Amino acid sequence: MKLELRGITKRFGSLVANDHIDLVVEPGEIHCLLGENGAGKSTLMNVLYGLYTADDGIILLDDHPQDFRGPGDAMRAGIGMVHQHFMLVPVFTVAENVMLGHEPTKGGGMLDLKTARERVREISARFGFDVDPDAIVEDLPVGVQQRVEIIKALSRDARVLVFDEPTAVLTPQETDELMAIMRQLKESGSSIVFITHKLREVREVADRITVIRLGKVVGEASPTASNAELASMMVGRAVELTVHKDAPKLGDEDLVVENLSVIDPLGQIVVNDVSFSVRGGEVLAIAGVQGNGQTELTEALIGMQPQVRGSITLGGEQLVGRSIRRILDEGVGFVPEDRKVDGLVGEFSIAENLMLDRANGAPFVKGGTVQRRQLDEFAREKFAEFDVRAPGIDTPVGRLSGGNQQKVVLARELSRDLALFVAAQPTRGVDVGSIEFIHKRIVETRDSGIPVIVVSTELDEVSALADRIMVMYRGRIVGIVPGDTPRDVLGLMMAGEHPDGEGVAA
Amino acid sequence: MSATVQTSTDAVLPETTIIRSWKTPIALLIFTALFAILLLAAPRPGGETTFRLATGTDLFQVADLVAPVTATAWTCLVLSLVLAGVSAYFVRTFGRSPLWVVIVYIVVLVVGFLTWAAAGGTVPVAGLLAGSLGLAVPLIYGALAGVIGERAGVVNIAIEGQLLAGAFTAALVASITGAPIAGLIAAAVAGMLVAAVLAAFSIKYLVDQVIVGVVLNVLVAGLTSFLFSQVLQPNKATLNTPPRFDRIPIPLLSDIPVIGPVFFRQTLIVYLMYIAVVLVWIGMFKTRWGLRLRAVGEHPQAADTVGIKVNATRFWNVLLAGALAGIGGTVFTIGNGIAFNKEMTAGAGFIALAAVIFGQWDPIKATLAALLFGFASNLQNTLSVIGSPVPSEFMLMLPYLVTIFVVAGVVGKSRAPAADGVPYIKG
Amino acid sequence: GCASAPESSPSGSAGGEAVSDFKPCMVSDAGGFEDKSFNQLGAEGLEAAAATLGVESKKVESGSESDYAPNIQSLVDEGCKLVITVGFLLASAAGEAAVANPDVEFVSIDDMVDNDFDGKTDAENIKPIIFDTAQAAFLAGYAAASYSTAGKVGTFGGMNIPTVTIFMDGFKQGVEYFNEQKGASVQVVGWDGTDGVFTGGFEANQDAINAAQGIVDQGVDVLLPVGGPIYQSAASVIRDSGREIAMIGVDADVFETDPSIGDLLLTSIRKGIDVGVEEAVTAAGEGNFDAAPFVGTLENEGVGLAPFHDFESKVSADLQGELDTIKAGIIDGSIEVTSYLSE
Amino acid sequence: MSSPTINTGGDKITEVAPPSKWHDTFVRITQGNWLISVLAVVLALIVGGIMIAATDERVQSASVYFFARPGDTFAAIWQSVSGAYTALFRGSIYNFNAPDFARGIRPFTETLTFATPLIAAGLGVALAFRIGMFNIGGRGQMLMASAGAGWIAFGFDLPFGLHMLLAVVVGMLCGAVWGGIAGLLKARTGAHEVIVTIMLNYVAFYLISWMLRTPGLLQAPGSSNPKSPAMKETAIFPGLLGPGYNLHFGFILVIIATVVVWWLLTRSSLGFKFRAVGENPNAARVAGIDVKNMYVYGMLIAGALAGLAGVNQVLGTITTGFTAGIDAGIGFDAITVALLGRSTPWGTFAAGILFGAFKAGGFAMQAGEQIPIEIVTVVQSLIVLFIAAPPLVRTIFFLPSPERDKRRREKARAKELKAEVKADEEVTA
Ligand SMILES: Nc1ncnc2c1ncn2[C@@H]1O[C@H](COP(=O)(O)OP(=O)(O)OP(=O)(O)O)[C@@H](O)[C@H]1O
Ligand SMILES: Nc1ncnc2c1ncn2[C@@H]1O[C@H](COP(=O)(O)OP(=O)(O)OP(=O)(O)O)[C@@H](O)[C@H]1O
Ligand SMILES: [Mg+2]
Ligand SMILES: [Mg+2]
Repeated sequence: MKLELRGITKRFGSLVANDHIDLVVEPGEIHCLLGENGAGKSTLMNVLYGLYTADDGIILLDDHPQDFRGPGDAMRAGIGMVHQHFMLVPVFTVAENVMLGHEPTKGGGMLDLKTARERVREISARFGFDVDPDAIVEDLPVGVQQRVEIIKALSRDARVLVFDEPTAVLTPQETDELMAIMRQLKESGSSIVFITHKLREVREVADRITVIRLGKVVGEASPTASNAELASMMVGRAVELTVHKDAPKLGDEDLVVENLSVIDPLGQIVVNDVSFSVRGGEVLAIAGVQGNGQTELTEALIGMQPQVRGSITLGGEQLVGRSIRRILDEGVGFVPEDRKVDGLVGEFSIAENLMLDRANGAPFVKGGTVQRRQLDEFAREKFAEFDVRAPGIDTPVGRLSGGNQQKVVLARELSRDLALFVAAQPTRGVDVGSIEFIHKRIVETRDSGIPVIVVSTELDEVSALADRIMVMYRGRIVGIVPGDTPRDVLGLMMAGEHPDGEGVAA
Repeated sequence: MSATVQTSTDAVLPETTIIRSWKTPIALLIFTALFAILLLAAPRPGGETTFRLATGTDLFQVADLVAPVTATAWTCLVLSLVLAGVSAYFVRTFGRSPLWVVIVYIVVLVVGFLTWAAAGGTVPVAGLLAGSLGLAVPLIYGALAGVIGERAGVVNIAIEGQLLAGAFTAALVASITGAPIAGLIAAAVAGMLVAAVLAAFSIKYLVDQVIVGVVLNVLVAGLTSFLFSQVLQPNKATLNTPPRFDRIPIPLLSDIPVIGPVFFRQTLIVYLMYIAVVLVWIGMFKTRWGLRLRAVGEHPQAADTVGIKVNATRFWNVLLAGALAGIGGTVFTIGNGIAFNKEMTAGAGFIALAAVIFGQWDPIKATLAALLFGFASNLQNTLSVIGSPVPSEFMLMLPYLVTIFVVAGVVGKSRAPAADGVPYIKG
Repeated sequence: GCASAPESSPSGSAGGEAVSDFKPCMVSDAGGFEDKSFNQLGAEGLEAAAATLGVESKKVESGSESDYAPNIQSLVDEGCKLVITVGFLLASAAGEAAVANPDVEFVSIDDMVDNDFDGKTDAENIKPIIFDTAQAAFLAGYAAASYSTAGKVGTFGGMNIPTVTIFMDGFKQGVEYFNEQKGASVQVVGWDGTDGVFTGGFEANQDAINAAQGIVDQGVDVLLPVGGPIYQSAASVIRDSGREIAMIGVDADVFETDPSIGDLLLTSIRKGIDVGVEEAVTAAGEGNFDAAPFVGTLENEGVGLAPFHDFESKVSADLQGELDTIKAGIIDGSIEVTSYLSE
Repeated sequence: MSSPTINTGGDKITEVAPPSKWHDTFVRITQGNWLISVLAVVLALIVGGIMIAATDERVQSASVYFFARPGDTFAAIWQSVSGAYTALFRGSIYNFNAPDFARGIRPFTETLTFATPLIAAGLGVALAFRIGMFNIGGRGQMLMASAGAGWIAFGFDLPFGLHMLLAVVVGMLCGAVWGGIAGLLKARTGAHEVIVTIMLNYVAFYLISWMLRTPGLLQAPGSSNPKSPAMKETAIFPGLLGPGYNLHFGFILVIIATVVVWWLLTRSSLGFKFRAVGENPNAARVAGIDVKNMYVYGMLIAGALAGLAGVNQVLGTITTGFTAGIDAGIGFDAITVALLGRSTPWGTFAAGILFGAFKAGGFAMQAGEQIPIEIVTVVQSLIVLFIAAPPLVRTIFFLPSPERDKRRREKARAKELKAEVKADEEVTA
């Protein structure tokens, strides 16, 4: 099916998120949309999908203008979308999620679960997925959830498929699988719009590339364009894509983790008997497929996990059993995986968020009173230093884009006296420009002699930052390998295979 | 090209271990200890307690159960100790104590306590149960309304107002028409009207649902009281002398000993309630209606992206909930043939709200929670009739204290629908 | 409305023009004037007196106890010459207002307004009207015991407060007197002299139904519900039980005020609030206000037992005679009835 | 403009109130929204007027012959409604029938007197809102505080000042404990504070009822009524304006309380943590804030504030002894007050005065015009509803509204689009 967007304009108040955007996607084409955070990609796709009503412009499918009142219309017209943030009901089963909105029923509105399961199995079989229709979605790993989204779109015979940043949460293998699926779909004549920040992927699958900046189409690029070319087109300036870092100046074994296990509220052992250590001045990157215990491991380090066995010592001090407050006071800096949920108070201003974990005493609190003057001064300083793009330090953090929110978190954590720095997915969903900045700051931290732990599902990031790489699988350490270990070896380790010769040494 | 990549869903499921929560056995042990102290501090030697199982009108007269006080009480104490042990055993081996242990424990302890408290007297078991059900009926309707609303993502604090509007309208319409059934229908409509205001303000105007709910309660209380003193009272005979629903014994079922008269010699309102509970449960978990209802309450955006009209779905379900709560209000007036009076629901809506949370947003569990509250209230009453050694005010506190203990000790945290109380704004 | 207009447009304010500037007013307690109990009776007394005097009267309801003083104050501001406060809860507010407004006359119902506990009413311009209801309840207790074939009679109240329990006290003593006289052993369920069955409020609600049910389940065949409209709940339970259970009304002759349950009423314990108020208001209106406390007793007909009405044929033939004897005994003091008033 | 959102579910409680800034409130009141607020009040008064007129006997009897002489009906309506609202004004702001200014302004002092406990309890609810908790337990907290303060005030002989101070402190402590129970249970066991506070209201009521009828506890000696003795002079709040006025020292305490709560929420580190927990408990926890302790501290303070309302009742408003009805429904009114005040301290203060005015005026309306006091409740709740929904008010008064403009634009666009679709179809056909 041919898709054409003509002069789409969408405003949010005074902000023009989409400014007369034209886009043509031919049948059987994978069309990539590139652009910085906030460029307007998701907005455009939401207009296409009927979630937003455009202020101007028109959508044509096979040259017929469409009038979408809601996603229902779009779906009926053959548009399917895999959203940036999954649109799955976490407490429903796979089959329930897939059937939602067009449920097969027996008499009296009773759900026909059998038919729904069949449908899931049938589509799964077609693409070689192994998805249990009766599994509860929230129990599934992200990669599988993504498949459920795809099954959902396909179960309605979508002929135009939109993938909005689907790979942000996938492992390299899963990404490869997804791209294989996209090719398969393309061969069956579907048109595909693919949004991603990862240039490698773009060059791998795209037939055509459209770059959007500040709500406008800034041009088309060919899949053969270099990373640097694409990046500069997106950002509007040249971007440094590799991180410069010198050989580590190793210090003492500051952080020692021994026989650490973490048990989740359901009684599952999510981190299983893990031992490792990190020296001052080195970056230990923890790689692994999402959901293999990395998150819980970092949370255990900061004291967020209630059920922890084993020992964590930082400079000789035992951290297990201490409150988060005490651990923070020991000098642990922490960038949580989900900044909106765990890192920031959306309604608080940038300044207030910068003092969030220092609300007890100096420098911001004296005699139980918040020292506004000190705080504002500090905030203005960090605002400039971390190049936060916002109207001012009084802007509520919830109004910032992801990249800028992440900068606020980093600014807060890196401005304390640190003995350990832990960053989980520091650049997830962040655009290239900001990634560059964040990586630089992490390396600076390491160079100042602080042990750094970076958790990332992004192999590019892992390779760029790590002095050593620790790969986790099903809660255990598969191995700890040097930072320059090749991608394919890491990929195998992430699937749980011990690389020959490289044991659990180092 | 090979696109067949196998991803096993269970491949990444981690090993499990047991985390034990000792809260339940500890709570049970504490109650057992309290009971033991009671028995030791105020023994009632020699007496007998009669449990009257039959009511006067039963077809099959079941003989009374006569229990020697000391022996029975101590047996129950030992049993409750054993049950606390069983609970501890379950926690040790499986990590948690099953619900049935708690239920059996409660029954044992209540029997023991009743035997002790009523020494020398008679405990009318059927009356005790019937009274519990009677007190629970409006709570159950209210709780169902709360469950439906919150499952759809709308917090319904206005249950109290809906009950009150139902009670008022039922009395008024039934008095005018002389037909209780007309009152029932009118009450449903009145409940829906209140719900419509809730829905309109919270869904259309995005006013905070809690604000609207709280304010609606005040508004309905004010309106009904105003109309009561200005309109109903001066014309008492024509406007506020509601007829009552007759009790309809269900053939056969009503002849079952003990349970029959309690559950199946009831008014239409109660039978409708049985149906409502079952229908809401089936509807919520087995039908398209329920799937969509839960979807808009859990993840409205996801529902929107598959073409479900989130706000319309919420609107109509809030209305449905209002109708149920309105019907619940009829219990206060035409259910018993009592004239309407100012603020006569006396906080039942809030108790129903508590039952919703206590019942973890599940229609059946919320019903059980409401029944538990009804039982505790009526136990209080039965004990004060029998003449218990405790001052009446402390007896009157009993249901509320029991609720606090249960919520704090047994239930604890529970998870609300994810989008409960969050308005859905489309871009 | 397409009726024709009246000849002359209604003049001035509603109702007839007041002939004098005497304005009697009344403040209720939180029960409100439609409680089918003492507030209502008080209001009826007020209206009767106002009609007799041909003056305008005013009534205001209180929602809670912080309303009492402001309500009294606003009535004084409205130019009321006599303010009647209904219920012991208003006593202290009435006492204070009486001291502050010596030119306004006050009537306090159900309380002596002795806030300083010196045994005397606090102000010269306040007239307490109280009722030794236990005397009438004594008769009711005797009648109930005599009527009962089950050997068990029951009572329950709205709240454990003296104006409620005075009924229960008298009732219990009456039953005990019957037992003494006849060598019977009729039991009282629901009141042991200090504590008993209470619904926790004065609403006719499920709590009241359950309280009544609990007592009915004990096998009583006479039931005395004390407090406002809770008798409706009791009536509902009695009808449901399908048994022959008689009920006793309180405050007014309920047979008259609520005929719908007339067939259940053995009798009623009358508390002549209406009469007391009417007399006090009329006297004051005629310029004869006196502050001497009025204590309603059997002797002055301030309290009494209503007729048996429908139950005339069901009670024993001698009963009325025995009751008359007892009444005389109570009046001459040979039979002692104790209550909080006699302590 | 956002308002607190409470989720009754589990412990997942979110609050989306703006950072409380006096400045913000001030701007909100003086600009943008003042018109909506005024119109909301007007609208609520109109609805109230309709109810008054509809149930007025004069109006009813005149409307019987409406078509014969409609003037009568209108006159009657005017008479009943204007009479009612004049009485409301006379009772709450200024009594122009009074002989002199001193007496004429008395109603306004009454308004402030009634506002006093409403503000205190309203602050208790508002503070809890800001921590993401819904404190329905004002009634219980007030009752316990009244009992505590009353017991000190009638049971001890202490010098003036000290006696009062001790009574206030003990009363607030009792309220704090009662609120703290709910906070503690929430923190330690996860029990939902909505359930617990509702239940504790009843427990407090029966507990106080029992103490009031038990000699040696709270019952007045020598009396058998369930009522406490009068408070001793040394403990009673002194009047602020001398004899003839009821306004007492409690009002000063409440102003202080408002300032303290304002300072607490906007300037203090504790308040910062409270708000962080209220807005995003997860992030607060990760930032090392002890969320559970915040729940406990928050409910302790909220309970103390509600307690201050209870103390006001026994030491200021009803000093002649109290019963179990001493809370006078203020604990529930406080919720509406806090909501109307958008959970900010000064907003609550202003809302409390508005409600105090309605309360004071309600008496005059009832005494003068025989209009049931419930009409005030109706008008009050309508005000809150209307203020919360500016689009509705705009629609009713035909004011320009962004929402309507947007709808219009959308409609126009839809039309355009249809035309285009049609044209296109003609082309392809
Ligand atoms: N709901 C909204 N309300 C107001 N403004 C919005 C809204 N959604 C998006 N915007 C604005 O539209 C712009 C485009 O946002 P959009 O989400 O489309 O960006 P994007 O290109 O998808 O970015 P990302 O790479 O981060 O996903 C944003 O900069 C933002 O300012
Ligand atoms: N209510 C709002 N008002 C104004 N701008 C908004 C609003 N909500 C979102 N935005 C804007 O939308 C943009 C994208 O927001 P979104 O919620 O998509 O963040 P995100 O997808 O997590 O960010 P990122 O894609 O950068 O990781 C941001 O630039 C933000 O400024
Ligand atoms: Mg985005
Ligand atoms: Mg996007």
